[in-house]
Amino acid sequence: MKELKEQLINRIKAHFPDITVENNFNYNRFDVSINKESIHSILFYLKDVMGFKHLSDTNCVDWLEEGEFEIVFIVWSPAEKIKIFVRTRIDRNNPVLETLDMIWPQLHTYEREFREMFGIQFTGLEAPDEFILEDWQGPPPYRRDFDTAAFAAETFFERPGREDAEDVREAITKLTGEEIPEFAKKYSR
Amino acid sequence: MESVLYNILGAVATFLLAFVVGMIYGGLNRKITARVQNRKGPPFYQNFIDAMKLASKRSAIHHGIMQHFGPAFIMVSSVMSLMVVPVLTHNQWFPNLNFHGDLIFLLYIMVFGPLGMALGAGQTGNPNSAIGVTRGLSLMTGFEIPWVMALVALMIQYHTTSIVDLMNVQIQSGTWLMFSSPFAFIAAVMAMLGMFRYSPFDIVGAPAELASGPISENGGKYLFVMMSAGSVFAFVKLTLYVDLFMGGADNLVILLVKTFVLYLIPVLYSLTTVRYRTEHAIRWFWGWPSFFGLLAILQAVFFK
Amino acid sequence: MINDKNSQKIVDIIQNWARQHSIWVLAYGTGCGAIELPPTMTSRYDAERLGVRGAATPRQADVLLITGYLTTKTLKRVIRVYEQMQDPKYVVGFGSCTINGGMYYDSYNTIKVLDKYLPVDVYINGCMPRPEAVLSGFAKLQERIAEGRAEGAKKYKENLEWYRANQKKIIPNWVMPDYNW
Amino acid sequence: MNPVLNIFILFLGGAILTYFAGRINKVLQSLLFLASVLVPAFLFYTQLSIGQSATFSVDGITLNWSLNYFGWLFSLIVLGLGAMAAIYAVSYMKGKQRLGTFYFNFILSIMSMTGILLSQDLISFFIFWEIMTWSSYLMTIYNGNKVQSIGIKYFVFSAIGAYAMLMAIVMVHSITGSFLIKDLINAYPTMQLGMQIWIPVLLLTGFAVKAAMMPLHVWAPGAYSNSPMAYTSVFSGALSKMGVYGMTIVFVTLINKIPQGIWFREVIAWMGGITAVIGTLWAIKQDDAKKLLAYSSVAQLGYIITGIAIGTELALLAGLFLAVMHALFKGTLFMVVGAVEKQTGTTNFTEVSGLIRKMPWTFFAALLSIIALAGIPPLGGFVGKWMLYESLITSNHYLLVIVIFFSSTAAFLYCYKFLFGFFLGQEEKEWSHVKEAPAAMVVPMVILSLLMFVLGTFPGILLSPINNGLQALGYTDSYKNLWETSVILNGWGNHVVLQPILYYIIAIFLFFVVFLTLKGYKNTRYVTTKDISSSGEIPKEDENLTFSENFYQPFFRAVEPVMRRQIDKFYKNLGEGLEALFEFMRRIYTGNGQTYAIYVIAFVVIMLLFGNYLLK
Repeated sequence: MKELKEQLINRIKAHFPDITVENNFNYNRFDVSINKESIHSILFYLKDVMGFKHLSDTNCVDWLEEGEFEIVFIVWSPAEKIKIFVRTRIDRNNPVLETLDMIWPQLHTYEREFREMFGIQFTGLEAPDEFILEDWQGPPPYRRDFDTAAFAAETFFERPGREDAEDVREAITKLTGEEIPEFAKKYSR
Repeated sequence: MESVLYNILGAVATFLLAFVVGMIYGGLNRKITARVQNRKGPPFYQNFIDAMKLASKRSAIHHGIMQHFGPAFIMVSSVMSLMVVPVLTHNQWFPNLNFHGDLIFLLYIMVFGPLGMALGAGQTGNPNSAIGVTRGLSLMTGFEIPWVMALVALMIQYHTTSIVDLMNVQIQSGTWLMFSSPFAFIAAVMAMLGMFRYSPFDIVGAPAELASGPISENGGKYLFVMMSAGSVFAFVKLTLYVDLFMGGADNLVILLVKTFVLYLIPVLYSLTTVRYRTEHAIRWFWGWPSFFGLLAILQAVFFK
Repeated sequence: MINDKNSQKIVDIIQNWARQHSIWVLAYGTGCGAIELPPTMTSRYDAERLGVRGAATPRQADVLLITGYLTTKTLKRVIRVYEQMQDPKYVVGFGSCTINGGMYYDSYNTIKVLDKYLPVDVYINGCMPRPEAVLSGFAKLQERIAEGRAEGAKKYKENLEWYRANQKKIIPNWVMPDYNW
Repeated sequence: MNPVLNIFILFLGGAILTYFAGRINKVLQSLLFLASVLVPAFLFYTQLSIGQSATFSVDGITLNWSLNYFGWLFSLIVLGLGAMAAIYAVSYMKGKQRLGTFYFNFILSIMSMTGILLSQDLISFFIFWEIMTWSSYLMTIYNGNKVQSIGIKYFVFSAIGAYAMLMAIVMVHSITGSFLIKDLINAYPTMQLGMQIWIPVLLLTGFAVKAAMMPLHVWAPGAYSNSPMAYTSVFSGALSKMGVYGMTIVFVTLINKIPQGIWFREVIAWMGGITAVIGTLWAIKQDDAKKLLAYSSVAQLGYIITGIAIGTELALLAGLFLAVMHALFKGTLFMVVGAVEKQTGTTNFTEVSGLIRKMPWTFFAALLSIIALAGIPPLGGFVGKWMLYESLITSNHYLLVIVIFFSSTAAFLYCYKFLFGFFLGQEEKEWSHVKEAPAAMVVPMVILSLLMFVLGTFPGILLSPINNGLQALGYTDSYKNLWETSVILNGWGNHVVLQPILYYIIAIFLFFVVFLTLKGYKNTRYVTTKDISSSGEIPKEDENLTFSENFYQPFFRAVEPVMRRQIDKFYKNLGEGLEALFEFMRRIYTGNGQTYAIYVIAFVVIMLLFGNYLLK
């Protein structure tokens, strides 16, 4: 399998010399990182020429510290039984990418989700603004600088708990006369 | 004047009897289903509680005049067919309209209700209601064929279209028609499975995909009237079968025994089967039941 | 017809008895709790012996059973369904999520306290509550109905403005028809 | 002057005056139109008495017009429905083009139908028959669209019918030497067997075309749906009844007199039954209201033909009662479609829905006529259906009664589709501007539908004229004395008493409506059709949730094998075969491509050759 992966990497490198390859996996996978200008051409190349016909998944990672979003496309070749993670990074402050839904139509859905959840703008994506979140007015919620707990505390009512946060089960046993079962005792604080 | 009062009292008494018996049979159906499924099940009077609760709802909505009239149409159909079907053999108790209508009148007044309900369901604007109605009407074209074949066989064998006359035939000869015209009885009972709309022919209500179909927009008092009409109608159907095929009943106890035995057929059959698609149900009725209907007609023609 | 106070009381007792023993449940399977209902209804626990039965549409239902967490998106539908039900009607909150948010206490789109948005008659706690707990919840609801204390709908009608304000706070684009019964 | 002639002069003069009055004033034209339909109709019932006649002799041929009870019975359909449709037409045609043509042909149709009913000789019968065909043909192509497919179909079938009838008339004259119907009836039982068969066959072909019987029904749906609706109510309601009129005379006075007539009766009865089934199945499939009603007319005429063909007293009564009822409810239903078309501009079920609150009176008329059409008590349709079933069972037609019953059960499907498609379902924003039709259109509909209600409870009002009419044809009834105003009776002595049934229905209905209305009245609210329990979703204002596409899909999955378009295919193949033949003939002749004209001429030639062979 190693030879097959090397072969494939060489074939890709022949066309896209500026990629970074990570190939330290023991199983049928290797990773390819590329700049955002070439992402269309490499995906087209993988799909149409090299037979990576199947898009398994697409993810977005928020690298807050580095100020970048990373989008990962996982493609799979049914003939070679190899999957490739194709990564690209875009600027976090100006997250704009051209739409890719002409390569795999299912990317349309993923792009809408990224737009709503991370605020990445896809130029040329023809879809209504609202996708999953109805009437959403806050910042894109999957960004790591979005504090969900604070947002939730501010937006929704909270039911106040007891101040002391004691284990009340013993008090209850005293009241009702019930025994605490053996197995439950280990959960006592 | 006295006879009018007597008529009204008789009609009300018949209605109450049909209502109570129909409701209890509905409850027993639930109880039997539960026992077969190894459950305790609700009490046999559960349907009365449900009806009382529905009647005591404080608010109600309607989407227009036809939804308001729909339950009344169903009630007209149920009560009219109740008035035409003789409850007991000698008729001295509840004569009602027994001598004013015959079997073909009964066939037509019995479809009056479903059509009225369909109009009410149509006005709600709920697509589920309309789908349920189309299924129901399609199903009707299925089970009416064996049913009418069975009735025609009886009519031509005994040269009458009157229910009372058919009952008298059985009293005079001493043989129930289910024994002297067995094929007609089989066809009619198979059609009855469709008439009761229990599984596998519960394609009209279909709670899983149609959200109870035609009645999906009716609650409270509307549902109460529909439920009562359904109970009365169940009683009418059972009594009609008893009158036609099982020699009628001399008193209430015999009537209850006979109708209950008959009622067990659709109830127990429903427990063993799952739902058909509409087209399969229609084809089912055009298959063996209609074949038995045909045999019944042949028997009536050649072995008078 | 019946104006006399005592006879009204008798009528109320009978009606409440009927309501108590005939509970048609509209199970709004918003969250994971819906999976606890099949065992509740079937042979093992048999809720039908208490008169509890499924209803297909809100028009016919008495109890709105909210099984689990409510996102802001589903809250809108739940309110709609509740308003389509017919008086008298009851709400049962099912699981910790409806009480205080449960494991979703810090989620950005899940409400935490259901009774600020809809009048809850009975809460069933647990994550998940087992069928025994569900049955005991129904028994509690029946108790309250029999005593005439399960008047959530009345409360909702009287404090409609307060409920509306809370609901509109998290549903800014309010397009629903008015509550009119 | 002879009042019989007066009526025709008034009709004809009125038609011509109306045609030219349009150049002066539209209102005057409409008034003249109304006058020239209503005044002769009024004179018909006030001035004419039974037996009144006018006789002329033209070139040695005696023409005789006279009124008998049977013609008087059908005049109720022609003039009653004609008058209602005329009132309706004035309002319906407001703002349309070529009013003169419409009014002229309308009056001419009414006149020719009256003429047919009065004619006692075959020549004037045939002339009036042709005037009726031509005026209705011109109405069929009045809209100017689909002339090729619909107009020519109607024309060809009418021509087949007319030439068949002409053949029969020639044969009659060559045997009896007279054109009077009376002489034909007297001479018929003594004719040779060949003549005894061919004369009824040819006459029945002519009548069956107008009555749209099964193999000859192909023209009907197109022609009914393409005419202006105000005329279609007469076309389907009254004009097709002329076929029934002729058939009744042929059956009662000719076929029933010979022992071989039983074969005719069986064949025609079964053809009627098959017509009913096929028409019903096609009607269920239509998405256009006009087409639906047109196929339903074909089906209903199937019942009527079956009843008349069976030929027992009860069956004849059933057939004729159903004929009158069909005129009433189908006339009303076509008027309803016209009203909807005028107010919304479309007649397609998939486009219109939820008009009940906008057009309540139209809905009321539609509801009553649909109940009558479905044959549900207490409306008039039930009485006809009941008598038809009883007559079939008592005359040993066991399988036919199943066929008829299947057809009328399946009829519920299209009945519901009609009401649901237009009036029920979601109220759409697109149709929020629609208003009730003008009073001049609503009043005729409501009057006709109330008539159905009266006839459903007191059928005796209509049954005694039918009885008189049958006696006028020489039919002697056996149990006339047992008839009462609201009791219907079959041959075995079983009966339905309608009056108490009506009281019961009204009482129960009112009781439960009052119960539903009073109980907690304050808390019963009206909500819009957008407020439905659709899984908590809220349909938007412009969102249409009405279910109207592919309405009876499960039913058609079940009956698929029956539903192939066999008959149209047969005619198409026949036409193609003939066209190939004419292509060949065109090489011999000069190449004039009027294919259909040659088709007709070829038909005449064939018929003449065939007839000559028979005469020898």
